[in-house]
Amino acid sequence: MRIEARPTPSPTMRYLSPLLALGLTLITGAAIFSALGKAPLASLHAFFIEPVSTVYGLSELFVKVTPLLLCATGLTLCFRAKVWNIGAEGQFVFGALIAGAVSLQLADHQGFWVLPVVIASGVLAGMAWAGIAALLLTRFRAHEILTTIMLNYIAIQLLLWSVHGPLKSPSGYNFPESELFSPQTLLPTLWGQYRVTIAIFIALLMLAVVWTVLNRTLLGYQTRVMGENRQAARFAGFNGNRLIWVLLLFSGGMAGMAGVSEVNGPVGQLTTNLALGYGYTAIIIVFMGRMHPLGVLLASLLLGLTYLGGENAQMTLGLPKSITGVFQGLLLFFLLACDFLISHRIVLTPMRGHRPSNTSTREVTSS
Amino acid sequence: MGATASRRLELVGIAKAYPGCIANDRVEMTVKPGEIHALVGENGAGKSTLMKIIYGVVKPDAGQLIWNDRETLIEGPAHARRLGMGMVFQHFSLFQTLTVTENIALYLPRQEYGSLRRLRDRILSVGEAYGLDINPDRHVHTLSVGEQQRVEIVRCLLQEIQLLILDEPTAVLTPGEVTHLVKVLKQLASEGCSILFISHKLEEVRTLCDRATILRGGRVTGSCTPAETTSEQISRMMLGDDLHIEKSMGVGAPGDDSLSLEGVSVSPGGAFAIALHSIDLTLRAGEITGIAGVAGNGQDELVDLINGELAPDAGKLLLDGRDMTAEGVLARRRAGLATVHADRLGRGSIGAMSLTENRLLTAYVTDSDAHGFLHWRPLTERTRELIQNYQVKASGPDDTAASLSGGNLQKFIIGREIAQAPKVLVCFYPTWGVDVGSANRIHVELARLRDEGTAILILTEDLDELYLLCDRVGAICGGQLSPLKPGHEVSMETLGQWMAGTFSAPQTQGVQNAH
Amino acid sequence: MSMDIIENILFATIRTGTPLLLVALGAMISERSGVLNLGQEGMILVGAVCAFIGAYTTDSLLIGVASGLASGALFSLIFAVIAISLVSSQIATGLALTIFGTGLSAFLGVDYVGLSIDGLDEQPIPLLHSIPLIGKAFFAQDLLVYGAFILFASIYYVMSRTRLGLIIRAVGEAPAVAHSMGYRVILVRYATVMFGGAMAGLGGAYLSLAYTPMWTEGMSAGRGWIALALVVFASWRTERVLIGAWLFAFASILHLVLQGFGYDISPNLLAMLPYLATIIALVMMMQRAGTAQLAPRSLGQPYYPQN
Amino acid sequence: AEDPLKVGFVYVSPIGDAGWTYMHDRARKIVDKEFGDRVETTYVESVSEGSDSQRVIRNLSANGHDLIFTTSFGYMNPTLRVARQFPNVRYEHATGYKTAENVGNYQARAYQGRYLAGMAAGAMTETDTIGYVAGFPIPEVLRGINAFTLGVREVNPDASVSVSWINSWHDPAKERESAASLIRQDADVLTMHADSPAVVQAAQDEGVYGIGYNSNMKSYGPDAHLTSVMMHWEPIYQEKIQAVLNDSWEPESIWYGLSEGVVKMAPMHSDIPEAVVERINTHRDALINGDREVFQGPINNQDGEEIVAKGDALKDQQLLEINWYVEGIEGKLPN
Ligand SMILES: Nc1ncnc2c1ncn2[C@@H]1O[C@H](COP(=O)(O)OP(=O)(O)OP(=O)(O)O)[C@@H](O)[C@H]1O
Ligand SMILES: Nc1ncnc2c1ncn2[C@@H]1O[C@H](COP(=O)(O)OP(=O)(O)OP(=O)(O)O)[C@@H](O)[C@H]1O
Ligand SMILES: [Mg+2]
Ligand SMILES: [Mg+2]
Repeated sequence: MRIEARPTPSPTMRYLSPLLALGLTLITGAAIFSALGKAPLASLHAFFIEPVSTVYGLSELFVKVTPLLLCATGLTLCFRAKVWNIGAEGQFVFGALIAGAVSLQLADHQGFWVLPVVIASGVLAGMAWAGIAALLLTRFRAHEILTTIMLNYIAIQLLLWSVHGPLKSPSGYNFPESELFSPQTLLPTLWGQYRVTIAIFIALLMLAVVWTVLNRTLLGYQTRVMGENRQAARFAGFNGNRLIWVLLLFSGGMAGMAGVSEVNGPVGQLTTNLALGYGYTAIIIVFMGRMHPLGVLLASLLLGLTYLGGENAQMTLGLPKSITGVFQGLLLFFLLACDFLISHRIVLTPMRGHRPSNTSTREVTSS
Repeated sequence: MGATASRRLELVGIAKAYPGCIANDRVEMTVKPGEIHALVGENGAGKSTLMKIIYGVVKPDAGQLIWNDRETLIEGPAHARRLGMGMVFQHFSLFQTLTVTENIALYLPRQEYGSLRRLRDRILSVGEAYGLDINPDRHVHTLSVGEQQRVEIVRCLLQEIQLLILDEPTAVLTPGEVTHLVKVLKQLASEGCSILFISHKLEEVRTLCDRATILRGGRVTGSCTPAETTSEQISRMMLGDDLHIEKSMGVGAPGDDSLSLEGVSVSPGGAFAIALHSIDLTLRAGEITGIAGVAGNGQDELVDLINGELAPDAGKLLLDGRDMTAEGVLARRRAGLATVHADRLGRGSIGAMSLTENRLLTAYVTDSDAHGFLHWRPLTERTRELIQNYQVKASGPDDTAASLSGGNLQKFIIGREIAQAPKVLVCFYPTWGVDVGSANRIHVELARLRDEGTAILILTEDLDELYLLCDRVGAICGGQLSPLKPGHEVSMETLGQWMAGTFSAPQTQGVQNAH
Repeated sequence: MSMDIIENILFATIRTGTPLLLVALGAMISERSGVLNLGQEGMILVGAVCAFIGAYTTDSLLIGVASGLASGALFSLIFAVIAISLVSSQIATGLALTIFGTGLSAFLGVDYVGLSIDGLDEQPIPLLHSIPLIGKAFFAQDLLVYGAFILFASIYYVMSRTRLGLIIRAVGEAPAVAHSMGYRVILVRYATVMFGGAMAGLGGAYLSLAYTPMWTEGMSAGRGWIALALVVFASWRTERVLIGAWLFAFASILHLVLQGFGYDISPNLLAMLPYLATIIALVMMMQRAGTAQLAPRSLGQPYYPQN
Repeated sequence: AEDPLKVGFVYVSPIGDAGWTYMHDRARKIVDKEFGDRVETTYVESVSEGSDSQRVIRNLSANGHDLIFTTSFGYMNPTLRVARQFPNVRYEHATGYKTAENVGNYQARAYQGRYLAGMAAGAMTETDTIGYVAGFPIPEVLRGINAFTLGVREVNPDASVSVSWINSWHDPAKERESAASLIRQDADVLTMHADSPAVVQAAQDEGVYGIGYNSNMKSYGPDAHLTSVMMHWEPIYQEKIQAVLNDSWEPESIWYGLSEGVVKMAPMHSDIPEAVVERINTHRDALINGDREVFQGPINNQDGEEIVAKGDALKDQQLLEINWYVEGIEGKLPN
């Protein structure tokens, strides 16, 4: 057996490899479950099927998916250009914080404009937070991976400071949380008692926009060139700094929107616990969806499911919550590993021709 | 022991296939002790691959290697070195951020590594013995290309060497340096060391080598004693009989000034960059200007500067009489500038993208609609035309750039730029790594463009190309530009001096960077 | 400010800086060979939990330290296989390692949360520890802190004085060239990644055995990321890693110090300090020199030998 | 037989071996055993207080649970939202302040224990400086700090309490670093309001005294451990489950302390002089009998102004809203 590079990447494997990865994850998952003394099939059922077997479950999947998808949509463009924005988490938090502050300000205002203003403030705040990283990158060449991570921590501290201080509910017995937002500042839910809000449509719409930008516009083309080869982009005269700004602001705005979708959606107030790692999970989603809009949609559904599955497995099987992280990690590893098969193939035939014997030096019978 | 062998090296049925191509096909050849043996062949004939197999960098799929009369399996470069081989690679194998001594230390086997201080002394003494003086303490990135090659040779000579492999060693040297190298090689051969010498310069092969083996498409197509064979005959063996080469490109009819650099200076941008010292250069419509020079003497900077990627510290750049000094790449492209970069896959194209997308890399200036949307169908159509017009060997516009061979990609890129009907075209190494047939086609296209009134600047190391194409020639060295004179007024020798930094005009500034 | 307080602040700085130093040194070595491993956080956590489990179940701190070291190295092997052998994106693989490590450590540690062990004790070095001002900080620490000093010195020596260091640098500089000279690039990179893993594991062990002798989920608290930033800040130079680690450690205990002096600044705002300091340090670093040339030139780029 | 009553518990952190969630789970196990077949309990741990908690509470509700205990402050609003959709399910939320038709809440008067622990600390300090590592400046924590300080000053009017805020319920490294920093400021008795035993461990390592919280933390510092203020939730769980079984459940706010056995003290360290233990016990009995209150006048605030006059005591409502320091606490209250 031998591994060799394919002359051209295999299109078949491009589609097959995620399925293979999913299969391997399920098999490994089953093995882990049986190692823990649980029935593997029933466990997988509890993990992957049960959570979405009711309408409520499905609606909750979308509740979970909304912020993930919003963050991931923005990151898709960034990562295509190899602008490594690891800061969706901070942009999410800052967007949520500002949208929350504005919501509190507008608690007594009625009118159709209130909600758009709230949304815009969250989006702008996300953009501003990403803008810091853009400034540091374009002006000072400080690496975005590191600055955005640091900004994540700073944003969380800002949120904590705000809910312990200026935004703390005056009637809340000093507990670190804000007043509940008034209804006109909340994103409308889609139907009934379910918690899915219109933000899911914004996410889907933006996903379509990203698809169009990537495939049909010069901006998308420039983004892809940037990602493939910065020097070529520079040579061609693309304004790299401007692109970095555009991409970071866009993904910051999307993460800010995700923040709005969460605080002005299911949470309905500012609390200390808004940072649940959506921004980090979105990064996995983008890689899992291999930076393709449709892939990102599928990946966010799958990862959203692992969260619900993790909760359900805890409730029905008594498994620890950390199993979710384990599953996500495995899935990503398998996916990355299987991608090797796109560019390489395993050849099972023995090597062509004969090779000299193993002895390194041997007399040749001269004739 | 080497002296007693009748054959230093013999190859029997060496074969090596890469996915998609056969690089070496049952190659047989013999090298005698003390022989200078040339290996010639067109681009991609498999010369480098064969040398790498001998040196153990690449494992052959089949075949035997006989070293000093014993069949030997080379386990790797370290093993090859222990056997007494040394190799200077086509693309240098030096670590830019390490010092000369450190580089050489890495090359030596562990037991020979010793202390860096002792090694330093040995480097100095070997250098002295062969007239290859280098400063062992300098970082490699501060060395000129010629000096880097000296480092490579010196490190081969530190051991008792029986076979020295040189892959296109002269491609990057000034004529003076070539003369010096030849002297060193002859001295080595006289001491019994065999030399395997790859070169595209057939004249050089004829004066230096005792024996030549010709490769074509991975196969040995003949061998000869170069001194007794004409270059013509060797070419035929390399390229086949059906080759037709246009011998003359005509001359240009200079018109108005299209592009002028006036006293342009640039300070080095990084540790590996060269400063440009007050460059004056004027390109005229309908004329080809050629600048010779050894790689790394400021050509990159000059091209970047004209293309707009590098901002000058002083001086002015005029395009069609308009001051464009402060404008970026895009504005210059809009004003009619086109550039072909030497770094085909690094800058001129994007390996993983389709040819259509690659055409767009510079054609976007004219080919995207006002709202920034792209319409792929017409773009694909235009790419198809380009592929046809320039006889690019590709199955269609959807092929990736990486799947094209070097020569074909170069034709594609040059075609792409020409299709935009530029007022000024800058061509950096237009035929680098391109075989004779394709090179000729590119030359013809450039001459045609010139006749249509484009001002063309060519930067090249290939003096034959320079004299063939250019109306005016000059050289660049250490970031300084020599005078530009009509080709027939500048002898090869003068040009060689210019390339080495000795301009006829009295010198005021020292040339620190190159030498 | 009394001498006593300065002495104590120095002491706490070195203690707090030790896990950062260990992790950053490991990360620096693997980056020197051209591999950017963003999985530090995950490796620290796995190291921490395994060290704790090892020490708790065997009652031996030595075994604890050893299991932290070994588990970090083994865990990093996942990264090595995927990012080096299977030439996957190092960034994606590193992030996956962090996510997986966070989950896995929590999973392994479920039954150990809040259990207690006797942590590593301080072992003052006779005489030296009573040097005024710095004696306590440098010579009255626990064995792992001394271990970190020794590791630092050895790494400094190896990287600047030995052939091994030269090879690592060469591989990070130009893997294809190193390969053509007969160096086993893949092997070197596996080794440096696993060394990085072992160091991160040791950093984790320090957290769960010495710094706070217990296991808690997510106890690395972002130290892996900070260590990565430190490496850039240090421009891949061993001695600067040490200084960076101490500076950062000082910034992160500063809010406790200030609180102690009764400064009335919101603890949340003070808690931002280390992160702000990191950003500022990065910016200053970049202003001073183009890092492009300081960074190992093949950093983050997969290499697959072709023959 | 009748179907068992299904009782759900939602925890904010892993159960672990000590701390807040550990004590809730310990209580769950006790009632589970006590009620035997009549009750079946379920728990979900590490439920973050964001939007996830609402889903978990709802899932428990939809799964046929009849009574659900949500054991962290951040669950208050999610609990209320779910409760609206499931009028037949009863909810009990810990440490909050809102109720609804089917939502009650419960708290513990931990401050009573704090007061007693403060007495022990005041008696044992030699430097007259006591360190207090605290999570967030919310009333629950401030009550504890104030009560503790009152206890300290009861036996040692010269002593003062330094508070170090870590802004986290659970960050052992920070807790430990804070402890170290307090020791640097001369503190020789430490206590904390956070979730891990790191402070007691630090006290043990540094050779000072430490006082635990939530569970008995003696094992984390056998030499250092003066006592612990322990939270035993089982009386509340018993009562509430029984009420549902009896169909007599009411949505009320209950606040139980020493008298109901919800707050308990761990055995005192043998270093504490007999007389002091005596005195602590006397105070404990007085608190249990209602002969005295922790916050009974005269109490001065930090600036020396009298807040509670002699003969008066703070009302529950005032305690719920407390946002000031009593005399004897060093440093300013954040925000
Ligand atoms: N690593 C590789 N993978 C795939 N194909 C390769 C590889 N290296 C070389 N080849 C192919 O093998 C053939 C021979 O290449 P080689 O480099 O030996 O040519 P060459 O004779 O040295 O050419 P040149 O004159 O351009 O240096 C070419 O077609 C080349 O594309
Ligand atoms: N590293 C590589 N990996 C895979 N394929 C390669 C590699 N290098 C070259 N090839 C393939 O080998 C073929 C020949 O490439 P190469 O660039 O050497 O052409 P060539 O024979 O030298 O042609 P030309 O004369 O036009 O330069 C191309 O189809 C190219 O795709
Ligand atoms: Mg070629
Ligand atoms: Mg070659």
